[in-house]
Amino acid sequence: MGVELFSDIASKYNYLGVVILMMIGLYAMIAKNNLVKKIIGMNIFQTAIILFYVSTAAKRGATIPIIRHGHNGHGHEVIHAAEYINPLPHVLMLTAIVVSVATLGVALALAVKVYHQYGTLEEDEIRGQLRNK
Amino acid sequence: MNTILSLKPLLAVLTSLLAVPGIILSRSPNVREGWTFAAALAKFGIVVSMIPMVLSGVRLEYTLAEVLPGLGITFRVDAFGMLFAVVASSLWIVTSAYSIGYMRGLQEHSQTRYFCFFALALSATLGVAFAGNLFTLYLFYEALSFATYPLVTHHQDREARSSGRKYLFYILGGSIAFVLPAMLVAYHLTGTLDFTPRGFMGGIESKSTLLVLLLLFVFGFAKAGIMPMHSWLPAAMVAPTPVSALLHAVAVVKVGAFCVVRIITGVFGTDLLAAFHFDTLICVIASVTILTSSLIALTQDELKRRLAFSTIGQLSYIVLGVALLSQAGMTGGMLHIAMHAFGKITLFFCAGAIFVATGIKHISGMVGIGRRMPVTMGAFFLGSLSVIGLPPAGGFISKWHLVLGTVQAHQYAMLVVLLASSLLNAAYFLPIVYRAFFCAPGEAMFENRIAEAPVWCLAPLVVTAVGSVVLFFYPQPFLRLAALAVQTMTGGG
Amino acid sequence: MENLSPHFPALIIIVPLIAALLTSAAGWLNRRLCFHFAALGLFTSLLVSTGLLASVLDKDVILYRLGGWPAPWGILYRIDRLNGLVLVVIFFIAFLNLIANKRTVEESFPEQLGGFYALYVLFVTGLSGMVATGDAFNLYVLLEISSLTGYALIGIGHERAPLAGLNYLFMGTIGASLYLLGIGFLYLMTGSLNMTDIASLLPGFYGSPVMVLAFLLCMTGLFIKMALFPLHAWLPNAYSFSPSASIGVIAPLTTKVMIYVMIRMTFDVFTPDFSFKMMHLGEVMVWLAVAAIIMGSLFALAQTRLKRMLTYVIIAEVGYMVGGFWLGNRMAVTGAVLHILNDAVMTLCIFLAAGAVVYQICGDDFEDLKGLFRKMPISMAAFTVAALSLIGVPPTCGFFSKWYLISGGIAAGHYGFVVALLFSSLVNAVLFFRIIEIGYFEPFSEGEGGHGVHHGPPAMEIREAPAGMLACLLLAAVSLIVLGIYTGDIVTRIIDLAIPPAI
Amino acid sequence: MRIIGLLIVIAFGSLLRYGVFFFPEWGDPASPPSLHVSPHYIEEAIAETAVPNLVTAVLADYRGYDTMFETTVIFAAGLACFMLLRVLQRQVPECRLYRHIPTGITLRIEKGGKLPTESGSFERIDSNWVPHDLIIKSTSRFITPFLQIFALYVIAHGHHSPGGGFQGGVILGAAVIMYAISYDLRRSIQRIGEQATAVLGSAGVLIYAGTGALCMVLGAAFLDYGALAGLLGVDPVMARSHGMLIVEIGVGIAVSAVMVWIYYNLSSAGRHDEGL
Amino acid sequence: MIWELDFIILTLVIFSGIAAITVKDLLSAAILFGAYSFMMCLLWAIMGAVDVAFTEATVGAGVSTVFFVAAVFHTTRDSKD
Repeated sequence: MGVELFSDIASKYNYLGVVILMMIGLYAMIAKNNLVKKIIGMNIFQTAIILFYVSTAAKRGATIPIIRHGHNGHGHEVIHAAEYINPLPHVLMLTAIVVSVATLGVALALAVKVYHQYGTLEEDEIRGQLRNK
Repeated sequence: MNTILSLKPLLAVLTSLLAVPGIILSRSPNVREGWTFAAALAKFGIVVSMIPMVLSGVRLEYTLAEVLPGLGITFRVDAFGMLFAVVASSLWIVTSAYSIGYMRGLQEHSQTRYFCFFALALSATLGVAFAGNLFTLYLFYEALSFATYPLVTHHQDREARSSGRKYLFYILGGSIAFVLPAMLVAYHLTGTLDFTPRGFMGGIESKSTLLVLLLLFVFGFAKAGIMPMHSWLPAAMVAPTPVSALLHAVAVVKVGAFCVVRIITGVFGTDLLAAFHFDTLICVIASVTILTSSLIALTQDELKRRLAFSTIGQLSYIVLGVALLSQAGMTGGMLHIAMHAFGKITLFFCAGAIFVATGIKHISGMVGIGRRMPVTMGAFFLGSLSVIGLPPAGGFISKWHLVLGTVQAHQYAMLVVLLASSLLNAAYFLPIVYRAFFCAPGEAMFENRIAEAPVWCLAPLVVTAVGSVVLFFYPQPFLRLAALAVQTMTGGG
Repeated sequence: MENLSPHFPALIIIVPLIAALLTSAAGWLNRRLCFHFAALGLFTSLLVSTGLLASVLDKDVILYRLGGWPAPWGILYRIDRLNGLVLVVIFFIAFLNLIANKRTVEESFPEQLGGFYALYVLFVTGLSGMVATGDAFNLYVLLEISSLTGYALIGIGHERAPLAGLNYLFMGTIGASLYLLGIGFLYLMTGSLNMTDIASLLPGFYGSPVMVLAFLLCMTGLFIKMALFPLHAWLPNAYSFSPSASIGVIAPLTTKVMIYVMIRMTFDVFTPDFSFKMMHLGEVMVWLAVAAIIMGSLFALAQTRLKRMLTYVIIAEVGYMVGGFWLGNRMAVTGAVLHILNDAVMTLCIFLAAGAVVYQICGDDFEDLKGLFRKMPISMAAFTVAALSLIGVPPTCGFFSKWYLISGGIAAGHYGFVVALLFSSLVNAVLFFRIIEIGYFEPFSEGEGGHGVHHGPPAMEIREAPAGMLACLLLAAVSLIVLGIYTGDIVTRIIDLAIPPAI
Repeated sequence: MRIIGLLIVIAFGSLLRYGVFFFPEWGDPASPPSLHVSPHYIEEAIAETAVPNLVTAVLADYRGYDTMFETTVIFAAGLACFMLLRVLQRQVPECRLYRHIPTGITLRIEKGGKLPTESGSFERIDSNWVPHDLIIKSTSRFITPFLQIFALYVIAHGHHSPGGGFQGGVILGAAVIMYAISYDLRRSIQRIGEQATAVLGSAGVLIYAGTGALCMVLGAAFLDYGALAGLLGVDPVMARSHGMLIVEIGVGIAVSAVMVWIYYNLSSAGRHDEGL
Repeated sequence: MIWELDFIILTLVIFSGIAAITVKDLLSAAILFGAYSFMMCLLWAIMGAVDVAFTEATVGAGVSTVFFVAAVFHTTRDSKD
């Protein structure tokens, strides 16, 4: 059992890294008090998912997904799928990265606005102010 | 029995609805009241024009829209619905006249709104009368609740608000919490909600399910005022008297009783009830209400409240009569819808007329008032005769049938209940009349110069009082309708 | 150019997208054009979606290959009866709310008209795209579009809006990310992103715990987004502080579209077999929904401000649909789908009415509403119609969806759900009649008990809302009744045929 | 909160950990993602689109529709930041700082004050201005053109090497941002105004959507660049490649403009007055 | 793909992630987040996702960090956690 577990971890340590990063990000989002910290946590959470997708694309013994000597389709050799890494998750993750930076921009804009309104970024202080009002 | 498609039921329902824009947009009060009268007369005309067909055994049917697969807003005119429709639409004319006198006499505010919702309430009432299935019945039942809320709370003061709350709480609570699930379960079990003369629940075997459904329906239609769902009724008496008169003596409460009767006959069917001995159960429930409410009525000093408790008792007569399941009992129950309506509306009109003329609400203040307002109190006397069930008033006819029904059904306990309650009725009505005519008026009476109420108030109550006497001598139209209805419902000859 | 009808599925998304871009540009060049671009875009989409619904009624399913690539490789749009209907609702509501709130937008954002309208139209674009798409990842991208614009539309409000918007953003991002992760699990197991393709590959993995996880992740993500009970905390603040113009489109559409997406995922991706029979989730979900309904209703009772109270009503309504759906029988699912449609229009109507009131009296404390029936009779009449619909009174449409939901509950023997629905109807009755009562009764002084109160001129000069707002409000109110009356047609011609026969 | 958070996180993590047991091995060439849809891209992309960078081919063509919305997301973020932060009412700042260039004396002008009349040799400076920024300024002046050229290269060469509209656009935007940081925000806004960033942002997305719509007008599906063959004078496969270039340019424009726009609003909290 | 390198960088990523959310100073947190993004970008480059890595380098490590810094400058550097 122990050996099995170890070999399982060894062959999937990347996914475990994903899980750990997600836990970090989620923890920051739930437990942190500072809004910017929460935003950082959110970004870590998102990048963890991106890492997950990129990991699914990995293929042993394959190279980056750019066809060699393939200019304009004149290199008429047969291309084997096993030679190249799966490009699809990469494409998806480009989108996800862009989404995460867009979310980041909006989140920071909101955080700045919150700061201007309450003079603090700490959630408990803001809540205290709201309660006192 | 053949069924024909006809637009008439729809028209009858819609007439007063169509008058609403006219009422709202009228510039002068006279034009507005003109609309009200026009709609009332048109409605009555349409309803009456259907009587011959109904009596000849034809059922008129119209489906407005099929809102759910196999379930539509369907109107179907049968004898029982017809009976109720005639009562409601004829009394509307009278009440409209009375409203004009009362509202103008007291210079009430927001009269346009009043007439508007009055018309809406009438539409809903006829919708209930002509409903062809339980769903349509529910629809118009709810519509009636909402249309009457502004009428009940017309004064818009604190008292009106708390009464309005109570009213909605009972009526809406009953319909949403009890009737709606019961209806859905019924639909789920049988796949239909169409009223049939012998009921559509025949296929259900489980006694407990039936019992629960029956109780949910009977108590859920809180407008019927069966105890303990009655306490909205006295509270709702804060409304202007014409509202109390038409809605709480005629339309609303009768709609409740009508619904209960429909449930007993059209949903469960007499055979089913008899087979499971539910008839006795309903009889007991009704008789408890009859006796309790009569006893409470004795203790009330405010005239309208006393009338309200009397109404609660009288409604249960209807339920009791139909639940007897005997030929005469059912006829009596149905007749009582009409007879009681004429009697009770007279009483309410009188209460209103007294209030308009003197501002007095309490019975203790009415000592000797008969000398000042002989017409009003005379009408009051006739009305109370009718409600008590003494000749020469229409109430006697229905009560006679009821008594006969208890004998037919061998429910002698119910016979005792009926007689006892009649005595109680007499006990709480006749002293009023006696003191009004034969006791010396109090000090206050001499100071104010009191005369009869305005003619717009007086004429309607005279008409209805005479009406209830006429019904004693000539009850044929209602009797025939009731007899026909009973015949189709029990299937016997 | 001659015949665009085959391109309708693409057009419903492209037209508002381009309209949004033009609106934004017009905001810098000629501000008066903004509203016209936005309205024109949404109106065109409304027409196109209606056309699409009409053609899908006889064609069953319309597929559209974006970029011309066949299914598993390219992105596919898949319009069936169900989402055709939802699309029409989306554009109807968005258009109506846009017209109704023209004045409020112009007053609140005089300099940023272009920005506001562009965000608004983009939000609608995102929602409609989510509904139409047949690709699980494309759904995520569109989800993010509608979410991002939604955060902004909420965050521009007053008082606590920025904070509420930020909280919404955190929750929303977690939700969307969980969905993305769930799709990632699916992709890892099947290698495909196309919904139909995944569904066809799925039977091979029915037993796999990864599938179960994927399902749970997707659903949890969507539950956060639709504010199902324990995950609802972001909604009340976010909705009650945002401007009327944004809330008028966000409140009716966001949760409903999310519920549609849930339905889509369970039917078209995870297949009903897996979702209902293998997951054994139904019981849990229905109880969650019951909790949502009851808690939403109870919280709503505790509120003293109109808009805030309505937000809790929304939470309860989410419970209706989720519960109905997870009951899993035909009746209840029909009810859930019907309720998506009805609840969207009801929420629109009630929020438009609330918006009109707030616009006129500049506040939504219950105390401010006194005597409103006299001052704003038409708005309050529409409010009453919407309230009746939310309570579930025939012939308004709310009654009929409740009818199906309760019938479904009875058919499934789940009486907890039935009781919860009835309870919530009663609570809604209390809630709305409390308001109607306040609006109906004039302010009266403490000592007065008698009748025939004499009414002086109102203390504040409050008049009926502007004509444009009123017209839209009335249209919404009328459509509540029309929808109710045509329930039979909608169910037999659209919903019945759209629900997979497996249920 | 901490403990609740920890519990939720641990529950979530262990659930995922459990799921990982049943994953295909990492990097397994026989895992479903490697076998089902992606082989088509790898094997056919070059024949179908004539683009060797598979990521670009899939991004801009097979799943070009996603990418259009990806650009829209960025644009929406720009709009959102603008709506949330931008303060358009012109308000006089508390105090302004001016530096007399020849002497290096700093003038502090309180609210509403006016500058001395011979203001030609004054420049406005930020409140956190540091005097010794010669190295930074010179470096950025030196780097910026290269950065911009590199950005254009990345956009244009995305077909053959890593990169494309996004990466290039971000670099292009970063060049402007760097300029704004090393000099000051006002000067940067003078050069590339807010209006320009906003309009370019929508124009970029419009190029993308417009290309797609053009294909639709030409009778093919939305974004089916093959339809552009007649217009571009090449065969459909090449037309796809060219179509991708067009949309990548659109993406580049949009992304760079929006990045700058977001930066403007974020760095000055919407006042467009003082930046970093 | 060299798994040893991959593993080391993954560890670094995790540590910089933890550091970014634990450090008290927000500006440091922003910079650490930049480092995190850069490590992540390296990780992806090793895994063969060149385009993703490129994007992360420009977007994650570049623009995101600038946004963070800009926001922190306009709010406050202090944080209680």
